[in-house]
Amino acid sequence: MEATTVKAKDTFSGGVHPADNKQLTAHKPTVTAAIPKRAIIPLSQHIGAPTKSIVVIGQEVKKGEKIGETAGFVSAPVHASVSGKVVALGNFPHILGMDIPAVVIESDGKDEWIGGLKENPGYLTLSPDELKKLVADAGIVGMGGATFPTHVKLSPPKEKPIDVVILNGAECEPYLTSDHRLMLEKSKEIVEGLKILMRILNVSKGYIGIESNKPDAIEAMTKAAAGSPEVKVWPVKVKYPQGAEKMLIKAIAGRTVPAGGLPMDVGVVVQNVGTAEAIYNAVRYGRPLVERYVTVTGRGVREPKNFLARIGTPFSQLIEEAGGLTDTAAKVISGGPMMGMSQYTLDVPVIKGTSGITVLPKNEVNTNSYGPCIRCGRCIDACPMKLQPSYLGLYIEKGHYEDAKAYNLMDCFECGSCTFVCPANRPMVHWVKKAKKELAKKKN
Amino acid sequence: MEAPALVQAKEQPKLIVSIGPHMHDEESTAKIMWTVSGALIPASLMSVYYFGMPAVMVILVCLVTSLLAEAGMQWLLKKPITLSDGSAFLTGLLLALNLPANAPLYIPFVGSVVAIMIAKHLFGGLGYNIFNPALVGRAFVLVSFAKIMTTFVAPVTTFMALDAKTTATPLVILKEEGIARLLEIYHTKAALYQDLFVGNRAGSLGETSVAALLLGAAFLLMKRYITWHVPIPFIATVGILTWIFGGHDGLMTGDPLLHMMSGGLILGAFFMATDYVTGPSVRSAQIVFGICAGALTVLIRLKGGYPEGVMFAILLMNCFAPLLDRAMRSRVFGKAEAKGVKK
Amino acid sequence: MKDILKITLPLVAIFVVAGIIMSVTYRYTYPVRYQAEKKEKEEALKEMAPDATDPIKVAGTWSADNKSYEYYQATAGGKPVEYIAETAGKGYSSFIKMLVSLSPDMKIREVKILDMNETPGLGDQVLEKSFLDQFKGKVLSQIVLIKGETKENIQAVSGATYSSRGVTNGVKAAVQLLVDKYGAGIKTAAQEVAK
Amino acid sequence: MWQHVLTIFIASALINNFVFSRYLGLCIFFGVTKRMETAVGMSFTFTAVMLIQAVLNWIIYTYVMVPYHLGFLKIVIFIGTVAAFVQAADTIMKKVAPALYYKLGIYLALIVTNCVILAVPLLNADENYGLFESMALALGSGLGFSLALIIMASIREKLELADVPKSFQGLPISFVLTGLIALAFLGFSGMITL
Amino acid sequence: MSNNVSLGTLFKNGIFGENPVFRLALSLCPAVAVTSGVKNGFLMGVAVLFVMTMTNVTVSLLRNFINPKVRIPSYVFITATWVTVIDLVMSAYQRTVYKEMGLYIMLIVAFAIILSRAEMFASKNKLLPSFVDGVGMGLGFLLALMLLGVFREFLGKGSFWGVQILPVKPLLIMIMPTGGFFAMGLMMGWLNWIDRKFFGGTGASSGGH
Repeated sequence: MEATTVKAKDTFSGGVHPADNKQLTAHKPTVTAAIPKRAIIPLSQHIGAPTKSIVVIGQEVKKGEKIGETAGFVSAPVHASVSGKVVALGNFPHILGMDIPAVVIESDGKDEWIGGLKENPGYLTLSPDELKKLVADAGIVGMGGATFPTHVKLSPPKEKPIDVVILNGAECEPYLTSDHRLMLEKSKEIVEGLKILMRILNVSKGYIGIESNKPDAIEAMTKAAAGSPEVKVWPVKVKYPQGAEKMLIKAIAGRTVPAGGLPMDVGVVVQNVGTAEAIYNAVRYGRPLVERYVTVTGRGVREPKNFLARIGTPFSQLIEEAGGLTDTAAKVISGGPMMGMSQYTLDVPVIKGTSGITVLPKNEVNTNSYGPCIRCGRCIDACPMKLQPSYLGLYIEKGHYEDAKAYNLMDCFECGSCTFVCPANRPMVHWVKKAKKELAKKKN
Repeated sequence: MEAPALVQAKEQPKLIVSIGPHMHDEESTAKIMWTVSGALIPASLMSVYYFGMPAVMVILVCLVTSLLAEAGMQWLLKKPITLSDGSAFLTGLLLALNLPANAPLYIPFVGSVVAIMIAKHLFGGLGYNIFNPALVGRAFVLVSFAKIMTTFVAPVTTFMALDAKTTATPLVILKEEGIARLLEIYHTKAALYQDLFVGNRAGSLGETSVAALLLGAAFLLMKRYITWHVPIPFIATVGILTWIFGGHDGLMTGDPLLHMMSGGLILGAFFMATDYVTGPSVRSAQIVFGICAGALTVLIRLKGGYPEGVMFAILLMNCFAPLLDRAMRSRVFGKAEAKGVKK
Repeated sequence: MKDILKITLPLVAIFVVAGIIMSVTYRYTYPVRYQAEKKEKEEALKEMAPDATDPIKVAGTWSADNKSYEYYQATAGGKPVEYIAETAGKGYSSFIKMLVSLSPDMKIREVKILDMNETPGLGDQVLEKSFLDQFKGKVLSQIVLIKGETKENIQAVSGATYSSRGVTNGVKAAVQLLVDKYGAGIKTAAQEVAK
Repeated sequence: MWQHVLTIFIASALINNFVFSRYLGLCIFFGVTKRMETAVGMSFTFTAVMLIQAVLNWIIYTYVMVPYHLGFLKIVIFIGTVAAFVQAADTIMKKVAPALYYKLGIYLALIVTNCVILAVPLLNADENYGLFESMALALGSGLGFSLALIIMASIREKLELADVPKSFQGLPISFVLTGLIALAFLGFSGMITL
Repeated sequence: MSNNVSLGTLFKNGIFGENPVFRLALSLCPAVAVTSGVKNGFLMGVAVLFVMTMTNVTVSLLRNFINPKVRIPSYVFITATWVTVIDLVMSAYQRTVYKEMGLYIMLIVAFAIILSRAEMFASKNKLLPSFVDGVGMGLGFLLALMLLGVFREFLGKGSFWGVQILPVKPLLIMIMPTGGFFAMGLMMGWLNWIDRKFFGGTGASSGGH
């Protein structure tokens, strides 16, 4: 994609500029992936309490039928993404790297929606509470990858009034283009979704933040939002991790989320553009979240593509549809290369938060061992949270977790910028994760 | 419950699993070290041009001893031997550039051994040393062999110069006999500046050619291997303070240009004060580091017993680097506001 | 009350005994130290003026750099054979204390460094005979430090200019003093040389 | 006169730094620099006590010991003064400023048998310094000592993470480190001749 | 420490196992300060040996006589007395050496090692063990100082006890303060290494008083 002529506005300090490689798929219109023969639908696709299965083996289900019931407020129901028969209940590989409970549905090929879906063209006249219930019932979670149940974000405590909603279309993660394509292809729906969000939160200011390296998306969204003066499309600087909530809020609203705080502390709610589209579908057509845009990319697949794929589609199927792995494919990542998670098996399914599958060939995989920290300070410059990752690394390496905590370990959101720039190849993110785990263990 | 193999890819490829990020910048420690070493090549060549064979010998002994000491120490400590990372090579080269050409060869030997074994490996090796190893090596031999280390030879133009004439460095002449004597030797200020710039003067190998050093420094700045935060405040402070206090006829009569181009300032400011390991890593602390090092240099040059203060200034600031880093830690994103909220 | 007594009495006893031990030691070591100090000085002076047969007497005190020093007259059979002055010069990191002896014709006979704390290896080269011997036979006007070759004057030790200057200045001050005091007849001669 | 006082002050803080060139107070220096807070607390306490001791002992030395020729008892008398002072300070602080006592009290106990404190009056007596010179020496030494403690503490925090060879961990490497700092401090030498 | 430890063990402990300088890391100041030459180290060691022994003996003799409430001041006073004695003697008979290290001789009074032996050992033991302990500790100190002195004087001046052995001064830095710290650090590290390697020890105390 051509470098942009769109003028980007404010940004944060720090950050890195990895090669984005988005040209692999950015111009490719989305294709609908085949309905998976067997959809593996994990019962936990979000942050919070896992759902409880409400189906039994052999049960016939329709597309959109609820198969996992919420087990708490911070939770989101799970729905069947295909129509067919439940053939297995058990632990299956999950992108987090472990086996967790999932429902396997064998498709009957009919792809029938469940009956009783209520279409509602006058959705904007519904009350905020009704809208929120629709969102909650549709099992919508943050689709940028955080997978935080959306209705929870939409229920801020009274003492924290919200006055700004931001849609996150920054897509700063290299390689991924699913949000980009979504913005081009479903711009109207996204704007409508934003309006619904604004209505739920009773907010009059809505922004759509897009990195300025996607001028076509900016144009499409601006066009879609033309009739809605309350919605503004906001180009932001191209820099990783511009799409992180706190960084985006800084760039667009000019507000700084306090350390350890949440966006709502400064009156902001951020949602992914994909989430907005899902919300629109849920509210307008009553359809639960059963499919999403997934980019399958990287030089490890033969034909990188953008897919509209059902939740539960195994990675192996999407990769096959993208021409299959190349001979040198060495690493399959769920998500982008910065924050995504590498997979040991292709049996893992697409879940609600899967924005892409990146396959790296051997020569792009860094297998060097790490060396001692030479204190070059690159990580300090790169850290968007203004932490000192070098010190975090040194402390954690030696097992001084408490000292790491004193160096603001808990403010790290593991964007990987430090590890990306480290000349000594030190695995800071790995250590931060480890330290957080150890500290949590100590607490219990 | 066992997971039945319901879905199976045609063949499961062997996949590499690791924790992200899965992309990496092209930089590496070795690349940085070798590039910095490379940036010192012009200065090394100039020193060979001016001091001939003895300079070659000093450089060679430093490099060989440093590498051997590194390998030996790592072998002794049962650590992997990492000569290829270039850090020992760089230390050796920097040390060589800090020695006079006429130094008997045991001096580069002792200096390198001290630099690598004591200043570097006793403290845990690369990344952990508190003081710049090359400067420790130099300070050690300076104190141990004070006389030899403060005797310099004039540049020669024949390669195999064996009995070069000893002479004082411009800074020593300036300190002990005043600017008038310097002008007597060089006739005009312009000629003096020119000789300083090109490197036609007595001094340590790397002290001589400002032009060659600046060339290397510009390359490193361009590659962003070093930043302006340390060297520019360092040199500027020296310039300003020597202008104010450096003159014999009262305040504001000093010659900043002369001071900025003399001694090891350019070498020290761009290549040694910028050492990642022994300097502060927070940007604001780096500026303070540079200013303080500059002030200490001037203090030692004008008031101290030694004619040249760059080495001591950097070593002294090395002591303070952890303190500076600690005191000037950047404020975490959103930290100040967090305090406000609590109130 | 009884307790306090119990604590105090032994303490007082210890104090008294300790006081006695220290006093006795002092009583017996003080003269030794005094004698040693005196002897040291005498020997040093004696070395400076080997021709003197009479005991060397303090002729007066003078001061330089706010510190006071003594000067002496050495005689043999009542006739002055040597004038000696204590002096000091500000060196690199310390005051260099010296003895300077002049023959009756106001030429330097000997310079001896008593005490100094200059940088080892650098400043302490002024202790070397080759440097100090330069002073021998020089008159006041010749005591000028030169960097570089010289026979007429004093050549600084290369690399130890500060310390060399300290010694030279100290010697010069002492010679000046002795010339002022005793060199009435010679002074003019010296001045002529200077011309 | 004042210039001399200033000279003594600077010389005792930097050039003749107690730790780096007079080798005094090493036990404390190595003992309390493992943590920054203790180093800072120690610095305050020591500087204050050194200053007070210098004045107190100067008075005793000048008005009692010199007139009565008791110079040879200076060791006993000085250490007695220090001990008495520390005892008194301990008692008074506990009553008057318990918060301060809680913070600095632990360091007070270390003072009685500490060469840094005792060295100040001994040096003053040796040099026959006047009151202001004595105070300059005490203050300069105190601040120089504090500087040494704080630098050392900050470096040791960094060193704690280093892969120091096993045999050198702890005291040996601290000694080498101190040697290197002393080497750097040589840069100050020659600035002032006392 | 109980009385059933044999005197020989006690003696050996002072010199090796609990060497005040290298093992207990006590009283380090003079170890660096006066060891630029063997002779200085030796004389300092002798002074400490004397004070150590005499203090131990005195405290042991008076242990039933001193009220525990005032024991620390008393011990300090006793130490100060013996330091004064050795100070006066040294200043009279060793003029040149005294000029260099007089201050450190006076500061023996503030040595933690002496007070701690008085408090921990002599005040609880009979005369003979206290004496042996004092001599052992003092000798340990003396040996440590001499070891450092030999090392530093040889490297720094190329001589031994003032007698020039080498024609040159190999590493002048070793007789300077910097070198003192280096020597001490390297020596300690080396002894630790020997201890770990051959005796399975854990190295010296990590510092303190």
